[in-house]
Parts: sequence; structure tokens; C-alpha cells
Amino acid sequence: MNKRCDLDQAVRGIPDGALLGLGGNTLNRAPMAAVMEMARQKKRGLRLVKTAGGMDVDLLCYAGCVASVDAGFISYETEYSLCQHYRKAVQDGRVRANEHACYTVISALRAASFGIPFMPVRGLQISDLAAVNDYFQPVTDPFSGETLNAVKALRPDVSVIHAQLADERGNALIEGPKYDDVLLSRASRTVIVTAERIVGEEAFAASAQKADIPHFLVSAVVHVPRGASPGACAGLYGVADANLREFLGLGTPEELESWLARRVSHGQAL
Amino acid sequence: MNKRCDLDQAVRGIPDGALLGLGGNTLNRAPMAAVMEMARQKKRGLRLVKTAGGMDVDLLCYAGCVASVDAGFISYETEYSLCQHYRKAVQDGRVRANEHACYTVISALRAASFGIPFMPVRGLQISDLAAVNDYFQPVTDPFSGETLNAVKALRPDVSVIHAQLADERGNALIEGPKYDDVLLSRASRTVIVTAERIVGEEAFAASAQKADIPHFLVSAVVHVPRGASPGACAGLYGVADANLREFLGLGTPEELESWLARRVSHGQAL
Amino acid sequence: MGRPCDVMTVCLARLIRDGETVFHGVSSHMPMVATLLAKATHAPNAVHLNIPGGVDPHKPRLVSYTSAGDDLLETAEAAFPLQEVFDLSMRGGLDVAFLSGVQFDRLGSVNASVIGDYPRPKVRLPGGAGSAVLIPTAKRAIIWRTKHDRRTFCEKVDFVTARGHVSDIVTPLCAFTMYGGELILKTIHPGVSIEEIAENTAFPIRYLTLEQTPPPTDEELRALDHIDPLHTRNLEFR
Amino acid sequence: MGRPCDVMTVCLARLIRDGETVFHGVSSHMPMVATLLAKATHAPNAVHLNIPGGVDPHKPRLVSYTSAGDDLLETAEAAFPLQEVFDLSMRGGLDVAFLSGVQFDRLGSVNASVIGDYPRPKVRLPGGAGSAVLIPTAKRAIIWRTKHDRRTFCEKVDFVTARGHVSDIVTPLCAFTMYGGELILKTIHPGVSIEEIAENTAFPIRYLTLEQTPPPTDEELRALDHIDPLHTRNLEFR
Repeated sequence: MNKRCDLDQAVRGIPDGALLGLGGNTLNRAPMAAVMEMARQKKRGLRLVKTAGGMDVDLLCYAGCVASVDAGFISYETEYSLCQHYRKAVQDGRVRANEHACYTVISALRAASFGIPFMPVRGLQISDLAAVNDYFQPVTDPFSGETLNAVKALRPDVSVIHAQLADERGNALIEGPKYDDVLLSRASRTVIVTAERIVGEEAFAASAQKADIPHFLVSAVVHVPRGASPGACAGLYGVADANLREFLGLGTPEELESWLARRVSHGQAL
Repeated sequence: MNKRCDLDQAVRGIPDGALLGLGGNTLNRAPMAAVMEMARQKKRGLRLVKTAGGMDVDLLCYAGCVASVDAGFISYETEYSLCQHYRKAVQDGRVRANEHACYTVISALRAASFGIPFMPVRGLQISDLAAVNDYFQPVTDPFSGETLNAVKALRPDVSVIHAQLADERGNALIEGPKYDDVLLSRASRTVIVTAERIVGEEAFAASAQKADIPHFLVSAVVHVPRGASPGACAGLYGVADANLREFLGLGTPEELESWLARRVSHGQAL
Repeated sequence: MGRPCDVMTVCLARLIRDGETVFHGVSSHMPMVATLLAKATHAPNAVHLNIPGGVDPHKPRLVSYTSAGDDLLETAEAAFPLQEVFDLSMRGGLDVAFLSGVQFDRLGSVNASVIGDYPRPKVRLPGGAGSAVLIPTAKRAIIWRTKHDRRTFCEKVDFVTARGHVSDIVTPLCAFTMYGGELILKTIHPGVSIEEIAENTAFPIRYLTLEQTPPPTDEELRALDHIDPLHTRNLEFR
Repeated sequence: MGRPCDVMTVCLARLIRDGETVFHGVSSHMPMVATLLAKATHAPNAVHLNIPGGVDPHKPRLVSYTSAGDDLLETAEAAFPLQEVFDLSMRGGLDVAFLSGVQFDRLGSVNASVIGDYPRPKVRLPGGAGSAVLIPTAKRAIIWRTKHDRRTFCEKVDFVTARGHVSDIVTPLCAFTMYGGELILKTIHPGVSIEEIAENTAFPIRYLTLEQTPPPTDEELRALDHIDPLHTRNLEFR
């Protein structure tokens, strides 16, 4: 089954209101081309899931696509400062910040992946997070009677993962750090893969390095060179500083629209 | 820190009564040289943990080293029939069979690895195993009120894992199928690595393929070529049929001792 | 009529539908070959899952001592090891699990644990491997068993290792299927009589229609020899 | 006296003991450089753990936009990614976690979540990343913060993202340590007066003995320039 399609089509498959997992970590291998296309298509009500997000979450908040963010950390790293659009959206009550520890996002994804409704966790022993958020609840160990915290499962409707290599059937290989993407692919109902390079159908079978994401978990494959830019992609490119700073300088919705129009046109990264 | 030692010394570090994890799967990459050395040293009261064991468990039961076995499956595969020593030991009441599904061994190891006392599992809905074994208990999802099964954590005191490559500090790489060994290394208090080949200290740093087991989890490294024989080791050798059949033909404790004496001498595989 | 191992393997293969995710474990040469056969014939998009984690191995060189060896990973497309196959089933994504056992009853109960009393058994069996978690969670658990006698197909199993989604049981004599919570006869293998089946089954034989298992086709037999030149599918009959 | 970034980095590095497992996350250039410095000087057997999972990277080419990039994995010895680092801490095996925050009080509470009211905050902060699970489970949580004023070192944090095993807090002015459940002054950085610290700290300054932070040695400064030629440790001061 050939699952290759263009970015426009793949992103069109993400319904408004979806629980949406995003691959990568901060400015590293985030699926930025797909994120920009979501903004261009004016997705609404997305509920984002990510351990540590940055420009992806900020841009989607800026574009008004987001209802909530389940994450442990949302910021650019040191050099590019804070995610101002995300912050403002939360402060204005437009976006709900479901603050986790990065590990409780991982635990929630593990629970979904293991088909169980919750995951017990150590940690959170002294934290107001457990008190104010209903996705944390106490649970009793049936063996010792000890009380621990439980995190509610998060099963994304779809996750978007940017990989270096994929074949047309959906097998995808992540080179360099995999971050939480392998887990995310298992925890989600389906996966959209954007890839730097499309390889032939015998490529993984002939290689000692097997795909990290097997085809049967994947519903769409899109060939998007530089699909993580202006973020970095291991082994291929670093952060596109000028582009990123240009984005950080934008202020109005119109400025975002024209910036997006210069970068994506009907699903084709320009 | 150079952790290299001989097999005798490494195995001497395993106390009688230890909860002992064994790497590999059935006749594939099981740490047979270490197992034979345990038998030679007349370990007693070992409590074995393995998803699917074969000759390793059978030999240790034959040698009287075993108190209990937590496993989902204990047998040679089709060609070499059943583990007669294990069976007899259980039937005679000398060894306690803690029968799991392979997955509940995995779940118990995951719990240990995650630092939690139990792991909720789907499955076991209709199984007498849940009723007769106290390491399964019902647990209630604090979010939905649903009842699931919980498996009690299994944290091996030590696990023995046979790898193709290791360096002297304990970094170890498993080529081919890893089975549950990476999980086992995380779930255990410490790990003994036996390895086909010892590589230099810059080898993993210089390679794109990183060690699966990081040095700080490992307490001893032993150079044991053919350390999985008479079982198979991916990429290097298959089952040593004649040796295995010779073992299967043994009956008395004396026959085992003399067979062992011909194969290991004070920790040196012959 | 075909050798029993070929009839059984073909019968198992035909139960796999195109596009399904299919798992077999250790000591499972026959379903391993059946999965490869299904992919080579009517179900090219079936997804072959196994313990070493090789998704859809292209050309595994099957060995006789294991159905969980590195050959299954070597020419595979992706890595998806045992732990993840179990997880997939637990979250409802596994279509077919091939499993076996030593006793079966008309309710589709499977015993792979003990004969006799559980804590101090007359016979300690290898254990159910994945059964206790896969039979209730996989969409269909398909059982194969090369023994068909009244101790195997018994009135009541000594111990329920698992019950749940058993859909089919294939033996050297016939194929059973679950219907309305009960194991009924589905097809009779070539050269076998219903009397022979009834004699060797401790629970009553019931059926809706009585049909013969279509014998292996030439195409299937050719594919079998190509996939499994060492006849590992016959190991349990040797 | 040294630049504040060098004094802080050296101060953090010296808190690492030989053989300890040490983790830093994103936006953590200063502790990343401190960990590499410790390994290059007094703690060669410290174990450097990070988000991309590179255990003991030999020669990472540090970049300014991330402390979680592929350079940390490229020359590493083993793979041990974020999930497993957390697991290690949860089972009691992580010695040191480097973390930060925006508010701290004398009980060692850390706020990295919000200023103001939680559901509709005046300022939404990035979040504690690992803090809520690492601060209670790591043996020692070491905090660095490049701002030292009365809003940062406050009487009472607006929100407790985490409390637990905070052992030390290093700022541009001084190093605090936890003693008897209370944050006390440990050393004063070169060129700083105790009055300056007291003026910029909302809780009372207490101490056992009053010592100066030993300034970076020539060896340490040389190692710093070798490890971090682009001065990423200074990013937070730019």
C-alpha cells in the first residue's frame, strides 16, 4: 500500500479538535512543515501533546489552532527565549495549559501504548501539580497498600513525526536522537510521517538498520526536504537562525499569514 | 573503571538465593557459559526470571541451583522437546513454577525499571493464573473505576546477559534481536555481561551504533567466546546440535558434573 | 491428499486475511510458515510479527531449532519486538495471534499450564507463553495442535490458562471454529471421516454444514517448498 | 574574579562527585558545560546523561540553540534516552539532576509553572520539565539560576512545581545549600558582598561559616575554553 501523498492532503486528514502528538524535542526535528501547513489550513481546537515543545507549539498558538497543550516544558531554548504566543494564549484563557512533568507525558503515552487507562508514577510527591490537575490521581498499590500517583493515559488521535528516511508504505527511520517519537508512534491511533528522503521499498529489508516506525502504524507519508526547518534535523541541518528570528519578530495575525504564505503554498514547502 | 574479570569471579558474585534475570530467548543468545559456571559452583536457591527460557533453566534445575522460576514459557523449541529437568523439579515440589504470561514478566520488569511496585495490565481477563498466583491482584483505575489486573514488580538482584560486543567498562552491544535484554538490564540492580568480543574503549564513541547497555548499569564484564553455546548467537553461530543432544542424553547428577567438567574449568570455557 | 503438516499449514494460512497483523511466538514453526505462505499468496499485505521483532521479513532462512531467531529480523523492514507486539494486542491492534496448548474444551478454554493439580502438578507443561494475555485481547486467537485425541480435546480442561477470543483450532484431522461460544466442526481434512473425529474428541461434535478442507493447491505447495525448503513445518510430526 | 558564567559553571561542576550519574535537560547549557568540565577535571568517572540519550559524549560540538541536540549522542558510548534517565531516577539510581525555575523559597520549593493564579496566570512559565518528578526522586537536585533578586528568591513561591531533594542553588552572587530543611548561604562568589546577597534575597540569609567561592583555577578555565569554545555557558547572560 502506497501511502505517499502531499502535505496538504496529509494535514487535511487531521480533524479539528484532534488530540495531536508532535515529534521531536524543542527545536530538534519537530515537524515544522506540517505544523505550518496546519496553521495555513486554519485547524481549530487542536489538543497538543509533547514532552518539550518550542516553535511548533508557539506557532500553532499564534495561528489560533490550539485548545490545550499537554507538556512538561514549552519554550525555545536559551538563545531564542520564551514562547510568547503560547504564553499569551494561556494567560488570556484561550489555551489550556495542562502542565505535566516531561515524565508524566511519557507515562501517559506509555499507558496508551500498553492499552491501560493509567500509569502509576514515582515522583510528584511534593508538587501542587498533582493537586490542581485532574489527570493526576492517587492510586493504591494492591500488594503493599502504598499510595502512589497515577497519570491518566493520553492516546493521540494522530501524531506527526518528521524522520530522515521513509519508504512509501510508511516504514520510517529516525537518525540520531529519537526523543519520544518511537513511543509516540505506538501510543497514537495513527501516524503521519514527513520525511527528508523517500527510499525504495527494499531499502530497509536490505539494511542492517531497521525502520523505527513500522508501516502498519502509519497512514500517510509525505516527502518534505527540510521539513524540520527552521528547526534542526540531526545529520542534515542546524537551526535556520535568520528564518527563526524573522518569525520571532512577527506580531499580528496578518504578519503570520504572509510569512506562512511565503513558506508553504498548498502543502508544498517553498 | 575496568570491570573485566574471569567467569569464575563474575559468577562468584551472584549470591545463593538471588533473584536472577537471564538474557536471551529459549536457545537464542542465552548466557550458557555463565549458567554452566553457576552449576559448577553449585549455586543454591536461585530465583530465575525470564520470559521464555530453555536449556538455561533446564540445566540450572538439573544441577539443583533453583528455588523458583518466574517465566511465561519454559521449553526447548519443537526440535529438542521439553525441559525434563525443570518439569521433574516442579512436579517433585523442588522448584516453584511461578507461571506468567511472557507479557506479565515484561510488565513486572517494566514496573521495576520504572521504580513502581506494580504494573496494570490488560489481558488475564479469563485465566486461572490470576486466581492461583499472588503476584497478580486486581487494581482499580482511579479515573474510570474500571478494574484491571496488576502484576507485582520483579527487580532482579542481578541479570546475566550475553552480548556480541562489550568494552572493559561494561558498555555492551547486542547485535540482532535484543529480546527483553535491554529492559532486563534496566530492571536489575546490577548486570553481568559476558561477551563474544571485547572492544577498545573508544569503539562505541567512534561508532554510529551505540551500546545498548551503558557501563554504569554493569558490574562485571567477561570475555567468553561462544558464550551462548550450545545455543545460538545471532550473526556468529547456530545451535551446536551434537553438544545439545549430548546434554539431553544425561540423566544422573554425576553425568552432569562430568559433562560440565569437560566444558568449563574454573570459569574458563574449554 | 497431502501430508498432515501441509494440510494444516495451508489451513492456517487461509485463516489470515489480507492486511491483518499476525503474530506467532516460539515453538511455532507451522504458523510461521503459514504466515509466510499467506503473504506469498492471498494476503500480501498481512503484517508478519514475531518475537525477534522483524516486521515482514522478506526472505528468512528458517532454521529448525527456533521460530524466534535472528533470521526473522535480518531481512525485515522494521523493528517491532515482542514487548511491542504484546502492547499492540493490549491496545486492540493485533488481529491474529497463533497459539497452542495441550488441552482444549468445547468453550474454547486453553490449558498450557499443568495436568493435574496446579501447585503440585502431575505434569508441568511449558506454560502458555502469550496465551493468557493474547487470547483475551487479540481479535482472533488461532490455535494449532498436532495431536488430536480425547485427552487433548477433552470435556473439561484441568486448568484454564486462557479463554477469550479463540476463533479457530486446526488439528491433523479437522478445523474447529467458535460459533455462539462453542467449538464446532468447520471442515474435515481430506481422507478423514467424521467418525474418526468424534472418536478422538471428548466433547460432542456439532456443525452447521459439513465440508471438506480444500486440499493444498499446487500453487500453495510450490510456495511452501520455496518458503520452507527444510520442511520445518513438519517438525512436530517427526 | 572571572565572568559570572565561568564562576557559576565552575561552582556547579565542583558539586559533581566522581562516579555520580548526572543529568541535565533542555535550556541547560551551563550545567551541560559544568558536567563536561567535571569529567575533564576532578570527576572523570561521572556519568553524563542527557535528553538525546548519549551516555558520556566524548567530544560534543556544543551548539547554541539546544542542550538536547544530536551532538551529545554522536560521540557517546551508549544510548540511554530521556525516558530511561527518568526511569533511573524513579528507581533511585540518579545521583544528580540539574534543574532551574523562576521562584525559590527558603524551604527549597521551586516554581517553574506560573506567576499569579494557576488556571489563569499573570505569567505562564515554560513549566518544570523534569522538576516535579526529579526533585523528589534524584538523590540531589542542583539548581542554577542566573537571576538573583527578591522576586526570584522570594518569601513564598506562587506555586510549588516541586520540592524534595534540592541540595544546592547556584546564582551569579552565591551558592546556597540545603541544611536542616532550609536554604542557607554556602559560599559567596568573588567580588560579591553579603549585603548585596541579603538585599537581593527576600528570605533571611543564614549560614554556618562564611566562605568565598574559590575562583576558577587556570586549569578549569583552560578546560572550559576547550570544552565550550563558543561560550554557550554565557548564553543566559547575553
